[in-house]
Order: sequence, then structure tokens, then C-alpha cells
Amino acid sequence: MQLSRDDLLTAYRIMRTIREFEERLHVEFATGDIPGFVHLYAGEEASGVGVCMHLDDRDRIASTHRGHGHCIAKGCDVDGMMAEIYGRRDGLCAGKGGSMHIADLDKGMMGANGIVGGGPPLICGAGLAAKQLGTGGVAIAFVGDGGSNQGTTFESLNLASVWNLPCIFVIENNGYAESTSSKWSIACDDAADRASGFNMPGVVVDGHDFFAVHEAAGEAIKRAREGAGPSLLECKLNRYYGHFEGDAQTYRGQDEVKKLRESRDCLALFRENVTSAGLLEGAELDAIDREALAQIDGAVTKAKTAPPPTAADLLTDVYVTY
Amino acid sequence: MQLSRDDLLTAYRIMRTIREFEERLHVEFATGDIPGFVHLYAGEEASGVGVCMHLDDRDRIASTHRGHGHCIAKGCDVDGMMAEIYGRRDGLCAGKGGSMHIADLDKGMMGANGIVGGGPPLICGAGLAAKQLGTGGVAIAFVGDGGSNQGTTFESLNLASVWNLPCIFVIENNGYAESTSSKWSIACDDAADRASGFNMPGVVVDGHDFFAVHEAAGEAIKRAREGAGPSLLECKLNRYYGHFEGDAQTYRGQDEVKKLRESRDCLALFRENVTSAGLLEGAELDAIDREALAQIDGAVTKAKTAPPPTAADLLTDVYVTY
Amino acid sequence: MARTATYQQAINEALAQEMERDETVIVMGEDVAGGLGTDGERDAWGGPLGITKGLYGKYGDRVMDTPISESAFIGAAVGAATAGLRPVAELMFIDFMGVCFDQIFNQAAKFRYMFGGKAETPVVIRTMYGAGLRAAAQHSQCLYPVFTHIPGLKVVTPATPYDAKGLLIQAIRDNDPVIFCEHKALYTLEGDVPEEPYALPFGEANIVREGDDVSIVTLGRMVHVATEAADALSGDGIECEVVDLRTTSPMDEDTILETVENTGRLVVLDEAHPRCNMATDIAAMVCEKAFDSLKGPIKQVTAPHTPVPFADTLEDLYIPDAAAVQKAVKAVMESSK
Amino acid sequence: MARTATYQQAINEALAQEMERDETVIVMGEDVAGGLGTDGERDAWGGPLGITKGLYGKYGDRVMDTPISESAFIGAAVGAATAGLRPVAELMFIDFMGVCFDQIFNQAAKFRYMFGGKAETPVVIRTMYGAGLRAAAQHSQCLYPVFTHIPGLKVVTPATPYDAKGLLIQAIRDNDPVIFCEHKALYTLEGDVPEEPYALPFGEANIVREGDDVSIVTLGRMVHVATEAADALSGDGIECEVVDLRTTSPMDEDTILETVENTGRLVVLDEAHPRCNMATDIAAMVCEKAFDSLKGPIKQVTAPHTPVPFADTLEDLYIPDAAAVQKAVKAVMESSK
Ligand SMILES: Cc1ncc(C[n+]2csc(CCOP(=O)(O)OP(=O)(O)O)c2C)c(N)n1
Ligand SMILES: Cc1ncc(C[n+]2csc(CCOP(=O)(O)OP(=O)(O)O)c2C)c(N)n1
Ligand SMILES: [Mg+2]
Ligand SMILES: [Mg+2]
Repeated sequence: MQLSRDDLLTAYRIMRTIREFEERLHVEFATGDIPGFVHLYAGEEASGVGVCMHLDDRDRIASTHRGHGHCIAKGCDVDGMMAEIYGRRDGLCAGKGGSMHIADLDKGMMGANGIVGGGPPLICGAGLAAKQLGTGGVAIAFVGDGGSNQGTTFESLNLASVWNLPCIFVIENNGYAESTSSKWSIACDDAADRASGFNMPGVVVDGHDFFAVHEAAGEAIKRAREGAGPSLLECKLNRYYGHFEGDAQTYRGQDEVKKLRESRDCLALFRENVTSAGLLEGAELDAIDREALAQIDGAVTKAKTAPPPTAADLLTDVYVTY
Repeated sequence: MQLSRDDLLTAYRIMRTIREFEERLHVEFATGDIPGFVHLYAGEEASGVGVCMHLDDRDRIASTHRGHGHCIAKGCDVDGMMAEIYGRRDGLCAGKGGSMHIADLDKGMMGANGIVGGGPPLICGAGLAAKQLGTGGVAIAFVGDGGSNQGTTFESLNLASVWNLPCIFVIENNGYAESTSSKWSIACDDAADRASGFNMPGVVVDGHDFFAVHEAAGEAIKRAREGAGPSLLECKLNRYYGHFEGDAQTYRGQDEVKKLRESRDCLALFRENVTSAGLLEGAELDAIDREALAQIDGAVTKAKTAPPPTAADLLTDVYVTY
Repeated sequence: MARTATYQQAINEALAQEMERDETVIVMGEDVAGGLGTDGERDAWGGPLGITKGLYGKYGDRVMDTPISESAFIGAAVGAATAGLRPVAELMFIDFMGVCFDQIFNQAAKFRYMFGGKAETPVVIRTMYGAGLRAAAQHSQCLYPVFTHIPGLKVVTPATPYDAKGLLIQAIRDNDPVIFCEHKALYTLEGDVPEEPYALPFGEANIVREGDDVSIVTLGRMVHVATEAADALSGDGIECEVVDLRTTSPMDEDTILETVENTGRLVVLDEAHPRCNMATDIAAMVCEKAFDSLKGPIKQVTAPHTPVPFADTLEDLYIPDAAAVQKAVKAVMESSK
Repeated sequence: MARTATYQQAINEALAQEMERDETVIVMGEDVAGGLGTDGERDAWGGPLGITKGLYGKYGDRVMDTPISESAFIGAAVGAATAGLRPVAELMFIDFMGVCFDQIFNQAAKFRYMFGGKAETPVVIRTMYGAGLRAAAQHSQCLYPVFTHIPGLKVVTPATPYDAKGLLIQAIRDNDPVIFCEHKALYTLEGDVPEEPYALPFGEANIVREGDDVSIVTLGRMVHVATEAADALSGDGIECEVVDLRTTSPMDEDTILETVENTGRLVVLDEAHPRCNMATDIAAMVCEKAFDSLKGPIKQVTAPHTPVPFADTLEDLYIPDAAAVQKAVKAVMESSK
């Protein structure tokens, strides 16, 4: 899958936007203004973006509790997301969902999910709809390493295979489920080893490497679009922050994250790759960095001052009719 | 694992008892006297008996809706079982459970189960208890091909592996889940192929062949007793009757069962094997056949005339205290 | 002359007619076609009780067998419902909800609210419930109170073939997730069922029998038990009004309140486990909203607080019967002013 | 002077003391130790909220982390309970019941009955429930009415640190399956908690406050809301009796009936979704068994029939508060004779 100059700029822009979004939330959360649980995607951007660069509005994704990156990668409005996280009326979900339930069906984003393993069955449904309606769309479930052990995930792998659905299961193995190591919780070596038990290809890629993810995802998506069935893609990567904001991460090595940031940062790797190959210039990327910063800044400012939902909103949106 | 003459006689006796039990239920069910759903194990005896011959009272099994064979193989009282199936007060479960819930915890039989995939998690618990209490016991879940696709089963495979439990998962693949072919419903070739995804040995055996099952189960059980962790054993076999009594089996080839009975009957194969090797004599086996017939005859006669539970029994046995 | 059909036929016909009308309607579940991929006949089964028989022959790939993976396929139905299909998924027995409830109550039921009103999830989950077939503790429960508890779900419990057809058609056309509960002991019940498609609105209870002395509010199979009791009581000079809820969510509070305002006496009859069930739900609502009309205590007639027993003797004692209802009605008559 | 501790410390202490007393008590759940098998410290976490902190250090392998596989590990706890252990399994949030309910309601709850009285299943499932932390629709539900509906389960909902410790010790010693529901907004609540182990019996409600005008029957966090309302109402000359159920199954009907017989007026207060919940359960019971004592309608105060909203403005409106209770109490005063 050839990436044009524009594609590269877009990919970098989205990754940087996610990073900026998450780094800023980390700061803002500490002020106590942001309600509830927030799980940050910083460090994992190459996965969500590497996959979603292949997608368009026919296609659907389902995310996890750690959903901001997937939302942005699938085209959700950043202002709307930020307003949602702040619990504002003009948030993407009118302030009723919050960080763990950001969704935009029009963009093919079926929702972050508060239930580990909640997404894969839904994605089987999206894949089925694409198949039955002949849209040519594919459906992608993002799953954590922890989520890969949930029964719903296993069942979905089998169902997608048996029904020959255009589905891809992307396991984002960031080494931990809360404090629990994926090396311990997944009985086999790589989660991708399980793919053969469901008669589908299973591939492991370096999830810090946008290009590796992009290529592997491209193959899986092509396969799915051609009607050849589902695939499993395991991205090995890392999260830069705690399980949720507020997690002291005592289960983690002292400078684990520091080292990762220095050596395996997906944005730095991307920059190095494209600049050393002469595909893009550092200055272009710097400009994007500045723009992303400004965009997030604007989103936060707007979110902070936006009005919250009111009593009139409490009882609406439960049913279409009742 | 060497089988003594006594072992061989015992194995045959148990298999024959199960067969007689089930064949007779088939006949009796048709009379309308037996309430509810009855799922017969006829044809699959070599599996349950091949596995359970290794077990003693420290060990536990969990069964499925097709549980009679496992119960008998694990030592449940045949009269008590028959009375239970007839809904009698002196049935093994006081008439409250019926065919789908026969259990005898004292014998290590944790219950047939009306929920497909209900047993494997329970068996993880029995294995855990054996491990924590140091009893040396093992715990075995029998699962159908259909049940092998249930999320609970997948999760249990992983949990047993992660916790290194003395558990064995025996998948009795009889080709169908109700009317659904296992070739269709299990995405990979053999359910046993999935074992590697849970870092455990996975073996396929001919489930009509008592000796093959016995040997493979023996190895898995030895491994478990030695603390080396769980295994998966897939027995390929067939059921002689419908999914439940009353099933017209229109999804099944016309003389599929007839051919199986002629060529792959586990009792006939056993007989041929032991008599041709000069280990047992036909007459001994004939005697067992007669005894089994008489035993089941007695059980049915007793069950038919036994008193049912009464109003006083309705509200008891819900709690230990309340 | 009106055409008669069984409850089972009515359900089958509703499915067929809606599949005919709307290409986006699909049916899925374990063996709903039956024998897919086997060497035997296709469409042999139509499910263990034959409810979906014939659909695969007519609608082919829109009738989909599934592995025994309820979370995955119920969830797939939910997901597909947000993506342009109108799936009707079969959860073979309602008792199996325990392996797939999350996709129903945390996903389907909550999408619309969590997503700020921007989702529609027109999924129907058909499921078989109730005691009476000697199917024991794991295949005989009612459990509709659990679904009724959940905001975002609609819950339907038809008592007659006529209602089964009309409510199922409505369920399929409805844009919210619907739990469609079929009582297994009613499948063979016959009744008038018009051949043409028709939809019955949700939230409109049915006054099955009129009477001025005592109201019996009930649902599902118990409607027939109530009617039987009412007929017997009529001989004793007590006239009962029998109200069939038809749907427990939404629930037709107006009809319930009206009948109680008329009779002043209420028996709530529910086959479900007694705690936090429809009987308590209705009684509490009436005790809040029509207290002044009440001439005496509201009596609940329900199953006891035990699992469903297997033995026929016990199961017959377990299920509320007309005698129990008669007794309750008489008690209500006696204890009222 | 009495020792004070938080609700969270009380729970931790109950676990530690029972593990000390009885070797067969084990604890399992996601991250209950925390960091098993990682390179970081062992026992670092004690769960995301630190409730089980310190246990792994003391009891090692009897505190078991699990993969995110609730069906398997809750089922394992259930199976182990029939085989000589007394497991305490943690279902991190009660909202996750949807992925593992079968092992709870069809297995644990029914073994004893289905097996003719020959099984004991002394398992405890600890779980966190309730709104107030801006945790949105899938992490804020109450759902104890669903468990209360199921025969064979016991359901415990402590409102204070004292009760949390005593009821958890009872739960662990109890020979039936117990769902132990911890309100997440109460973890930091402080109160008197004796250091020595003690068990509080199930099915004994607690009269938290005496009063002759209106009874408020409630549970869990709402006990504090009721008390707050009662204190305010006292200023208006209305004296409320506040009854804390402590356990919803078994439920102490006698205490409820007594208070209603005394006051003649009842408000039932429940944080749960309004349909088929504890409010309806209690109201219906009273309306059947103490109707003649009632001076007027029984008022229900509950959450509305919506999922739990995220935004703080909405969640604050969603959760029943003292003002709502006061209003209900006044309404009950006015509408009673
Ligand atoms: C069914 C369910 N079980 C448990 C949880 C609590 N929980 C939320 S996130 C999480 C860890 C998830 O780990 P992983 O899948 O690896 O994703 P990551 O957080 O690493 O992105 C857990 C246990 C949940 N939300 N849902
Ligand atoms: C959770 C659940 N889903 C569905 C069923 C209905 N059901 C009972 S047995 C069965 C087929 C089981 O097939 P398999 O596991 O292969 O066992 P077999 O009947 O062949 O022995 C089905 C679908 C059930 N009892 N439980
Ligand atoms: Mg992870
Ligand atoms: Mg099978």
C-alpha cells in the first residue's frame, strides 16, 4: 500500500493530534476538572492510525475504554470529543457518555466501551451488515491484551471465521491489563498465535512502527474487502501513562516509560523515518506539531466554558419511542 | 497405563451399563412416562469410560446436558440416576434436578449441566481446590463440539493454563451440536488445534476406541497429577440417537447411524480387541451384558414404582440457612 | 371466518412476512435454519421446536445458523442493528441470558443514551421462557423482570397467537431493542390470527375479561390461568377483570389504574420468581398511584422463591394455578372493605 | 474509645481476619494482588481502588490475580466452593455481571436445589456498585434487584463500615452463595469498627433512626440520604423512622412491617433503576401484608428509568437525593388520612 506525501502528512497529523489530546488530558485531569475515569492512549498512536488510515465511512471500528486515539483516527470531531470528556451538552454524546462511551456512528465509530471485550461481537455485526448490504465495508475491533482473554473475544473470532466476515481483530498488546502483565495473563507466547485456532491469519507487528502496522493492517483489510475473511493483528506497544489517570503504577519499573519514550516513541520513529528518507521535512512536521497543539488548546478552552446538560436532558434519548 | 484383567472387565461393564441405560431410556421415553428433555450418550461410551477409569474419589468431573454416561462412569448409583430421570423422591437429586442435573458431589460428579459451556469454569475451581488443598486430585470437564465454541470454555482453557491447574478438557466431538455440524461451527480443523493457543497439549483420538481414549487420557491425567498443568483431549465419536429424544434427525444422512453401529461401535470394537488378543473371553462379556440388562431392568422397575416428591419438598433445599 | 393458527405458527408467519416486506430483516440463532453445512437436508430443523421452520428455504442466507456463542451472535445482531440491518436473534431459552447479558443490557440497551441520542438499535431478541415442560431449573425460568428492570429495553410477553403475531411484527418494525418472550407452553395454543400482517402497539394492555369485583393483572401464560380462575369465580358470583399486560416495558399504567379504580381490588399474578418481579412492580405502582381506590390489600400470586423443580409433581405445585388465583381473589374479597 | 475505620478498611480487615482464621478462604479477581508476574513490585495494587491491598503480602498464593475472564474465574470460585474452599471472588464492578451471570445464577444459586439438597456452595462474590463517581452508564449501576430476584442467592448491601465488616465476615462464613455489594461512594466513609472479628446476621434490618410519622425503608448509600432527609424533616416537625435493609435477600420483613404498623406511612428509597427493584419489592410486600396499617399511598423514590448519565450535572439529578426524599415524605404526610 503506497503512501502519498499527503497520506504521510495526514498520518503524522492524526498521530500528533492524539498525542497532544492525551498529554493535555493528563495535565487537565490533575486539576480535578475532568470527571470520571480517563484512560490515555499516548504511546499507542501508531496502531490506531496505522489501521484507520485504510478506512473510510463505509468502515466501522469498535474501541475499548482506551478509546480517544481510535476516535480521532476514525475521524471523530476533536472539539466534540473534548467537550464530551468534560461532560458538556455539545459533546459528541451530549455529555451523557463521557470518555468511555465516545461514539460517532456516522463516522463508523461504534463507541469506546466500558466493558472489556464488549467490542468484538459488535464488530461481527458491523461486518455482517457490510456483507449483507454489499457496502464493501470492513469492521475492526480494537482489543487490549487483557481483552484478548475475554470469552466474547474468542467467540467473535470463531464467529467471524465461520460466517466469513470482513472483520479484523487488532489486539493492542501494551503489556498490561491494569496491573496484570500480558505475559502472565495470555497463556501462549503471542495472542496472535491463537489465530490459527480460528482459521485466520495472525500477525505480530511492532506497534510503535506506523509503517509496520499500516502494512500489516492493509493486507488484512484488503483480504477482508475481497471476501477472504477475518484476520488477527497483534500490535506490541506501550502506554505512557497509568491504566487510568490517578494510577500510581507501582507495578511498573521505575524508568520503563522514560526509556520507551526515548527509544520507541512512535512519533519520533515516524519523523526519523520520513525525514531520513527525504519524504517529508522536519519543518513541515514542526508546523503540524504547532497546529495540533493549537487545536487541542482550542478544544480545551471551548470545552471548559461550554454549558453542561440540564435537567431537561436527563430523561431524553433512552428510547426512540416509548 | 497397564490395564489388568479386572480393569478390562470393569471398563466393559461400565460401558455396557451405560449403553443399556441409554437404549432403555430411548424405549421408555417413547412411552411418554419420562418427563422433560433427555439426551442420550449411546455410542460415546468409550470416551467417558476411557477417561474416568483413571479417576478416584479425589477427582472431579463436570458433565454436559448429555450426562448419563459420565455419571455412570464416575460411579453414580444407577438406581438413583434412573429414579432421578423419572422424577422420583429417592432419585439422586431427590427428583428436583432430572436428567440434565444429575450430580453426586461425594463421587466427584459435579453435575450434568443444562448450560452449554457451564462445566469448564467449575472444573477450574475443582482443580484449584485440589491444588490448594493438596489432594492430588484432578478435575475434568467434558465439553461437546458445540460447547467448545462457548466463551466460557475458551476462558477456562486460558485460566487453567495461567493458574497451572490439574485440569483436563475433554471435547467430545460427535459431529453435531443439535443439528449444526462441528465441521462448520468450529472454524479450525480440529478443536484440539486450539490447545497450543493456551499453551497446553492438544490431542485427537478416536473416541470409539476405548484403548486410545484410555491411553491419551492417562497421559493427560498423569501430567496434571504431577503438577505439569492442563491438557485438551478431543475424542471424535458419534451419538446414536437424536440430539434429544424426539429429534427426527432430518439433518442426518439416512443410514449414518446404521453404518456407525456396524463399523465403529465402541463396545464391539472393545470386544473384538480383547477377545482376539485373548485377554477376555466372549462368554465373560456375554455374562456382563446380561447383568447390565438385568441391572437396568431393575432400575427402571424401581423407578417406575417409586414415590414422587410431595408438596413438603417444594420449598426445601434452596439455602443451607435463610 | 377468521383463520386460526397456533402461537408457534403466528410467530413463524410474522417472521416470514416481515422478511418478505423488508430485506434488511435477518434471522439468526442456533439451528434457526438447522443443519447448515451438514450432509443432511438444509432447513431440516428450524430450531429444536421448529419455530423457524421453512424460513431458510424461503430466505436463504438471511437465516443464519450460529455456533453456540451467544455473546458473539447476540452482540453481532446488536452491532448489525446499528449498521442498517434489522436482526431478529434467537436466544433459544431465556435462561441462557447469563452467557450474553452484557451485549443486551450494557450495549444494546444503552447505546442511544450513552451516545447522546445518536444511535438506533432495531434488534429483536426472541427467546423462550416459562415452566411447565419438565425442563428443570435451567430451562424453565421467566426472567422477564430482569429485562424489565433495564432502561433502554422493551419487553414483550404475548399470551395469544393473535398477540404473538402482531407484537412480533411491531417488535421487528420498532427502532428500539426488544426482548420478545415466548412462553414455551403456549406454542401449541390455537387462536384467531389474521393472515395479513398487522402490528400491535407496545404499552397497550388487553382487557381479556371484564368484571367489577376484582382486577387480576397478569401476563404471558398466566393470562389463561387468570381467565380459568375468573370463569370459576364467576360461578361463585365474583366477577374478575383480567388484564393482560402484553408488554412489561413499556407498561400500560393507565389501563391498570383504571381497572383498579373500577374494582378497588387487585390480584397480581406472575409466573416469575417472587422477588423484584412484575407482581411487585405492578402492586407498588398501584399502591402509589391508586391507593385511594384500593379497598384492601393487593395480593401477589407468584411462583415460590425456589428454582424450578424437575419432578412433575413439584413443577405442578410450583407454577401458579387457577386454584391459587381463586384463593387469592377470595382473600382479597374478604379482606376488603 | 471505639476504633474508627473506613468502609474500605473494614472490608480489607474482614478479608484479612477471615483468611487468618480459616485457611480455606481464598481471594481471587482481576488485580486483587496486582502486578503478579510483572517486573514491578508484587502486591503493588490491591485492585484499582486498593481494597485488597496488603493481602497478597500476607497470604501469598491464596490471593490470586486472574485474567479478564469473569466467567472462568467466577465459575472457578463457584466450583472451588463445592470442593472444600471458601473463595471470595471479586467482580470488579457489578456492571460486569453480564459476562458471567450464568455461573452465578444458573450454577451457584441452583446447585443445592437441583442436586436435591446435597450441595453447599460457600462462595462470596464481592462487587462494587452505584452511581456518583461520574463513571457513566456501564460502571454505575446498582443491579442488586437482579440478584435479589434469583432464588438461591443471598444479597448483602452494607451501608456503614461497621456493617461492611460484620456482614462480610458473615458472608464468608455463610454456607450459601452471597453477592456482597459495596457502594463505591462509601469506601471513604468512616465509622466505628471494632478491631476483633464479628459477624452480623443476614436478614436483620437496622433501624438507623427512630420516628413515628413516616417510615423510610432503604439500603446501601441511600441510608445516608434518608438520614439526611430525616434530619431536615425533623426541623419541620416530621419524625421519620429510617430502616436499613442491610440484606435484600433474605429480607427482614418483620422489621419493615413493624415500622409501617407504627407509622402508617411509607417511603421506599432505592438508588436502583425503578422497574422491578427493591422499592417495588418492599412496597408490594407491605401493601399485601400491612395494608390495613397504611394511612396513604406508598411513595417510591428511585433513580429514573434511564441509564446512568455521565455529566456531573445529570448524574447529580439522576441519583435520588435528600430533597427528593423530603418531598416524598411530605407528599406521604399530605396524602394520608
Ligand atoms: C468485563 C470487564 N472486566 C473488567 C473490567 C475492568 N477493566 C477495565 S480496563 C481493564 C484492563 C484492560 O486491559 P487491556 O485489555 O490490556 O487494555 P489496556 O487498558 O491495556 O488498554 C480492566 C480489567 C471491565 N471494564 N470490563
Ligand atoms: C448456553 C446454551 N446455549 C444453547 C443451549 C441449547 N443447547 C443444548 S445442547 C446444544 C447442543 C450442544 O452441542 P454439543 O456441545 O456438541 O453437545 P452434544 O449435544 O453433541 O453432546 C444446544 C445448542 C444451551 N443448553 N445452553
Ligand atoms: Mg493492555
Ligand atoms: Mg456435539
